[in-house]
Amino acid sequence: MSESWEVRARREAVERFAVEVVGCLVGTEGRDGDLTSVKSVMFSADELGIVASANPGSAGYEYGIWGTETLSGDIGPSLEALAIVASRCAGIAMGLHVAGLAARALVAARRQTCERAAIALLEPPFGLGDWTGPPQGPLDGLNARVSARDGELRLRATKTFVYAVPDTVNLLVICRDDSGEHVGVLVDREASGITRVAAEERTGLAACEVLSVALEDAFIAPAARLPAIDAAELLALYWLGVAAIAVGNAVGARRRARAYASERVQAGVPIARHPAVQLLLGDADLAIEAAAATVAQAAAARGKGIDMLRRAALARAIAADNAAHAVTGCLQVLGGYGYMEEYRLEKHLRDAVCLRSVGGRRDDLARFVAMSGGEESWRSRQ
Amino acid sequence: MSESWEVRARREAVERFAVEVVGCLVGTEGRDGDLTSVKSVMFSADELGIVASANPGSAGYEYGIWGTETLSGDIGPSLEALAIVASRCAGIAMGLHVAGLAARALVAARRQTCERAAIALLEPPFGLGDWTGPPQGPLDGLNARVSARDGELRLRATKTFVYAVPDTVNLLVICRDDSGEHVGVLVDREASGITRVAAEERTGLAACEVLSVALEDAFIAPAARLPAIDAAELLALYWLGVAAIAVGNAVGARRRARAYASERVQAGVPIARHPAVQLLLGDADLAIEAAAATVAQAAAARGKGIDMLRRAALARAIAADNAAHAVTGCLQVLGGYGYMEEYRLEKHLRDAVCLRSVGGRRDDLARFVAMSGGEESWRSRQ
Amino acid sequence: MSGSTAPGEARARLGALGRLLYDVRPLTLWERDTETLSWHLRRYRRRCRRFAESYLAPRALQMDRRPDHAVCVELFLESARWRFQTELLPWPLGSGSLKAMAHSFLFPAALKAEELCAACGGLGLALLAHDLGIAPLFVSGDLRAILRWQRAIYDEIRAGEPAIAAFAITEPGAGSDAEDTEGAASARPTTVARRAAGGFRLSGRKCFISNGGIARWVTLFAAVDGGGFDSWTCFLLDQTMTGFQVGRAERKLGQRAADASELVLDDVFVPEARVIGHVGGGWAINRNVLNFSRPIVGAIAVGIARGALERAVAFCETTRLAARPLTAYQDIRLKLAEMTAKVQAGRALVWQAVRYRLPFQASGSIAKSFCGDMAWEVCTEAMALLGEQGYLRQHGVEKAARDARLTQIYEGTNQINRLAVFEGLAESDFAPRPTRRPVS
Amino acid sequence: MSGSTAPGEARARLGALGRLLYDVRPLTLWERDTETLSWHLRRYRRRCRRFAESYLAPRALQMDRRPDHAVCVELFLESARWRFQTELLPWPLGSGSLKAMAHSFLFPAALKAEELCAACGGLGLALLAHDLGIAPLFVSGDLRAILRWQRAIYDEIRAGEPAIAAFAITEPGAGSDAEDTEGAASARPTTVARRAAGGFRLSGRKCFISNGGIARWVTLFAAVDGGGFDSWTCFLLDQTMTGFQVGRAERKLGQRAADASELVLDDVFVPEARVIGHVGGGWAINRNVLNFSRPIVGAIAVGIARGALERAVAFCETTRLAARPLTAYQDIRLKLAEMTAKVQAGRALVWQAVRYRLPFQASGSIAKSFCGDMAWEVCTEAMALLGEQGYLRQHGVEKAARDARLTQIYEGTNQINRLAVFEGLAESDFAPRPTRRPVS
Repeated sequence: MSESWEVRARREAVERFAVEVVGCLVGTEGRDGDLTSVKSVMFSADELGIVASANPGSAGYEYGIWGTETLSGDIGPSLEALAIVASRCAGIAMGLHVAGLAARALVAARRQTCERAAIALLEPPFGLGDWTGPPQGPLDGLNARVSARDGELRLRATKTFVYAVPDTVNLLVICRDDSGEHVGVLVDREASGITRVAAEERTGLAACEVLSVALEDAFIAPAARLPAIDAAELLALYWLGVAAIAVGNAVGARRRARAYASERVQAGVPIARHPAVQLLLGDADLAIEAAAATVAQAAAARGKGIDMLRRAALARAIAADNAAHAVTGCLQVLGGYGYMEEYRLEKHLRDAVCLRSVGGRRDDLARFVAMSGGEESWRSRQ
Repeated sequence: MSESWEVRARREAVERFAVEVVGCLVGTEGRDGDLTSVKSVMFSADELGIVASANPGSAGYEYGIWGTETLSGDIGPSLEALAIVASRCAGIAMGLHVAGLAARALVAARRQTCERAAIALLEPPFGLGDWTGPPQGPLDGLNARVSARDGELRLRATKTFVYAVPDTVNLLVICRDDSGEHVGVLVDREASGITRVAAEERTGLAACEVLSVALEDAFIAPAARLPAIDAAELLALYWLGVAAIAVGNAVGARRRARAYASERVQAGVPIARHPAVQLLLGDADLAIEAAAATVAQAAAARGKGIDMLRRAALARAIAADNAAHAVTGCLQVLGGYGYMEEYRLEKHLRDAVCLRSVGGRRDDLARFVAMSGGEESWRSRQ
Repeated sequence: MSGSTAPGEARARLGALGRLLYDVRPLTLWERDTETLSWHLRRYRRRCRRFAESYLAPRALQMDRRPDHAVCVELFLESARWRFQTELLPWPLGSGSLKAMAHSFLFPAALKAEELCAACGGLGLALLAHDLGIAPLFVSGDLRAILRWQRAIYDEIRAGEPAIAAFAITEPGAGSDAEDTEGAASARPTTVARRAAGGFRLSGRKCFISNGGIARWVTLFAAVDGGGFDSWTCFLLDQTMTGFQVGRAERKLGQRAADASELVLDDVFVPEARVIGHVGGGWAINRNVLNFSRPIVGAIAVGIARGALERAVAFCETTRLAARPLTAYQDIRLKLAEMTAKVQAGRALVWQAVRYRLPFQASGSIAKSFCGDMAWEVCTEAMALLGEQGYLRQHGVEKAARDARLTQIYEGTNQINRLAVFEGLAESDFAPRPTRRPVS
Repeated sequence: MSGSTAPGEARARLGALGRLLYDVRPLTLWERDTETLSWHLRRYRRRCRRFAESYLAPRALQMDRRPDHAVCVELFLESARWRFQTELLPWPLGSGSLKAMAHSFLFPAALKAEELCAACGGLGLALLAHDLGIAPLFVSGDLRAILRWQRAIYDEIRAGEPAIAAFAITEPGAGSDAEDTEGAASARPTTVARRAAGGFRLSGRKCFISNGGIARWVTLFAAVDGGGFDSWTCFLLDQTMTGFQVGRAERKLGQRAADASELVLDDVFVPEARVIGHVGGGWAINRNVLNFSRPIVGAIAVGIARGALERAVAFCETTRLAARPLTAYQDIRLKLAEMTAKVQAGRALVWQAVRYRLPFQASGSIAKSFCGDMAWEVCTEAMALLGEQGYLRQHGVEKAARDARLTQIYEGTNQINRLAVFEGLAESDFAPRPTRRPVS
């Protein structure tokens, strides 16, 4: 299928960004590269229109990651951009993902702003709650509440694993209002009750911040409350983005492993000629391609409500697992070097094992998928 | 995406055929149902236009499985039809697959005939030969030869695991001619040197015949030699069809397991409410959806030459493995009943483990995939 | 100083003591493992293998094609002549070795199960299910049951009669209830015993009973006087009793040589003397029988997997690709080595499970579920290794895969067994914190 | 007659002997496994655990964050006081138990490795790598090496000195060559020894050397006079030698507490007396050291996996979902049971591997590769069980996963080890047909 030149040009811009800006961050010394430069990477992303913001004048407003084009349904380019960036650094990609998604939610709520936001959706311990009941939307279990009391708006919310970029200003806390509808509330990132898990205390995704929210009857200005929000769509896009990042991360690991296998000579031939190495790379290929295909199908066949959620849950579960499997195989290609920081395979692996849990445990997703039925797969792919 | 009514009508016809004709065969007593009725099932498939023949007057000529519409590229409906039939009986689907594919090859070679043919392509021990060399087309290793000698055409070919329907008349033996090009030669199915592996001596795919070819300098009438054939395309379509059948077989197993899980009550609730069962079904869902997505992506992005082969190899490897995993999980849902012939899960499993090897070993396919490189997956999906 | 880097040749460049420490003997793993056993078990393991290779292996494919009760009975008698069917009592009551039994009651059974099932999972099951049928008699700890019934059955066998036993717990539509605490707590058994003058009257059905169609003796569990599983009581029935009928035989995916039949009880009178253990003690007997038998199911799975591996190796040695045997290829070697490691892990786990003084719930369920999954994996990998040849019956590999699949299901599905692992360790490994050591 | 179907309560409905046969004691698997050991090993296992929990566990997270040589040396000395660093010779030369060593040379080492690494894979490696450094001295079978050097080192240690040893085979760009027959046959070693008056002069580099930065003694392998790996010779170096330098320390994914450094040899003179074994005997020593050490790597992997499992259990007991602890949920129970089974299988395999009279190539590679894969699986499953919490350092689970990943790589990648399994069995299990039994 032929592509338009715009699509190609956009992809090339993302690739340049990934290689030149993100690659530069990762290319420096240190376990995860130069993390002090993350803010400037985000600045470039804004400048180059890589990521959306909620300001109509910004470069990425329409065609950045989760820009307004995705409101009308075409999410493929955003997912592809996330994967391309993730092939260099999954942490940066995760930051772009949540920043773009928050911008999209703000735009949908007609809130114009240049201030970066992050989305606080999932709750402890595993985000999705208990799945022993009949198939329901996984968001039925959310406990966060915003309620009118004594003429004031009060917020009560516990959220964990809120991903954010360092220059985040607001958190968009998803909760229910008195009528039971999902709404978003903007909370200052510096508010008390919001804490940060240091990058050194996590396995990976170091370029991205991880926040926790514990708000107990916080007072909320009426303007901070956004209108009703499609939380199910938000969650589905969140999962799909994570899935794309997982695939991209694995593609990056494969790139490094392939390069090593074709350069490293043993017994007179490149190790890429050894069946043992071919099997590792081939297994990685199978895992990556199945994951990529699943994400692409889920993105293309985007439906509504529970069906869309089911597809996204499927994609996140498959992509993250397959990607982790691929990355560990690629690391193995390098043997001892794969285990050392400087070859960066270990970074891909650390990020990959984190991504396996982002947004929910695989078994919970699988059970949700089973319980939400779904048509026979062959038909549903049409 | 909306479908045309023709597409829907065709699918419904295939579904009716699968339920009423194939389901009837499987629904009878015996390990694999009433195998004596396979010929009449094929007769119905012809009548209803389910499968293509090389006769322009036949009902399935254009829109049957591997009908002429697939010459212009749209192979999705053929794959879907195979999957639908396979959800009732993978052996019948395999028969339709090879019959249709042979018809397509004959049409491409402008040979009009009502006689059913089967394709003899792969060679012992594993069809694909040794993969230790640099990435080449897997067909480079074929040993079968047709050569002009003393003014005659002589054929020399050893082929194994040639799948055929019971009323097959000819084998289309793929070999090289003196100039090294791939050509097809039609050989009478009753010729000496062609033997049959009885269904009882195989694990599954019982509704389908399995033939072996051992021709040593057989004399060939000049008319039996068809013009040059795109063997790589043939192999790719063969793999894709097997992949679709594997997915369909798993969908059928899942249908039975879901029905059982929602009907069987334990401790007062249907076992579908038990997390252990949900995990089995959810795992099956993930495996099936990833497989289906991979096949669909490979079918949609059909390229040429080595790239098309790579995609098809990927799809066959992933689909057959995932499907077998899904089927064994579905069988487990039924516990002891799953192991008994009458619940038919054991038939799905027998067919599934066969399909894991049809057309090549998974590890050989994986190594071929690794060695034939391929672009970065995200881009290649466009 | 120049030479090869092959271990055998490199070893020659060491001093005498160094060579002594470097073991490069070309022994099979089977022989190596056998060497780690006591003298008695070593001899016993070799005897099991001889029997299995002489009598079971040659009949394996044919009995898979066409199961035949007569052949099973004949093999049972041959096996009895080899003293394999009366081992749950020591001499002079049976043919078990008191020394071996005292040291590890289940070790001989584990060795036997692996060898029989390496030759044929179906015939192996048919011969082993007899021990399972006998097990309630001694597991009950009821000396009367042991000295009266078990001895009597063993005497018959030693007299050359086919006094085959079967174990009947499973009821239609309630497969896993009888193997699981939670399932049992809420389910109602459908095979029931009513008290009658001098005994009980039993009615109901049991299904999937191994050897049900050829057994003369059946240890059967029934609920008494309208109770639940907690009222379960073990009865020793024989098939000549009035009202006792063998129902249909199941046609199954694998282990086809072994009969699996339905048993139908239509108001069968069972005298008091045939109650095994106490009335109401059946549930405990059943659970403890499973503790004893699940490690043996693990051994069955190991045997089946080993059989598949050996057959795959044979195929790879004799099949050529581009003029070299398949075993010359690196990818084949990797796969064979991986499968070998899995089989060894399964065997080691089973052997460890039979080293505990007594079997207990967690160890049996661990061995059973791990080895069942392992066997299915190894057998399907073996099939895949052979390519499409793998699904041809003649190589014996696809049969092993079909046979292996049952080990994930019987004696409780692997899911039920995993829950049993948790239950068995709920007060130790999985007990709430304070009773356990702190974690850093 | 009415009652529960829980095992403990059901058991009460049995007679006295029946109750004796039904083991429902709430013992941990650790205790059960310990009970199967000899008296000496039982005591030894408990001592290892006490040491690991007292000294390693409390330092695990901090040493992962910020590796510190001084802490390692201090722990080495403490470990030496517990007699853990001089065990490769029996009393009075070392602290090994002659009885235990005679029975199974490697069993104590396997027990020690599991316990240390259950507490911390990195610190465990740091303490265990010393034994690996010492191993060539006795594996060479060179009595001079044992009585002169090994005894001298042990004397230093017993005198309270940090006489840590390291084992140096790996060379830059040739990781797996030194671990594989085929690789070695065609590759050229880059660390070379030239004969000189009274000894040899060594030049070259070794990399990824565990304890390289803190070891005083290094058993190092070099090719002699331009030969290949077949000319490899083992030398005992000490780090005070002129021209011997420690290069950069690697920063790695896990086992971070353990140093992995480069060693640089710039024309280092090594006197004749420090040749271990014969000149040209190095390759055989190296291969046989790997036979001895690979089962221990298996034990390291089992320990790491067990540590992850224990930490995951602790998390599930203390974390609540909808007011119930996670351990109340069926899906969590299934997963914990499955992980438990895998760890048990790994341990059983290692224990079986150390039961052979001498280690041999196939058994060590089987244990190493199986347990390495198992540990990575179990640790990543443990991470997944905790959800996103799993990647927080505080729970200790993600560290276990990072630590585990190395066990698939060092002492030969698992691929190299699988080829070693094949090679080791090429003349037995994988020998061409005629020498083997027929298959049905």
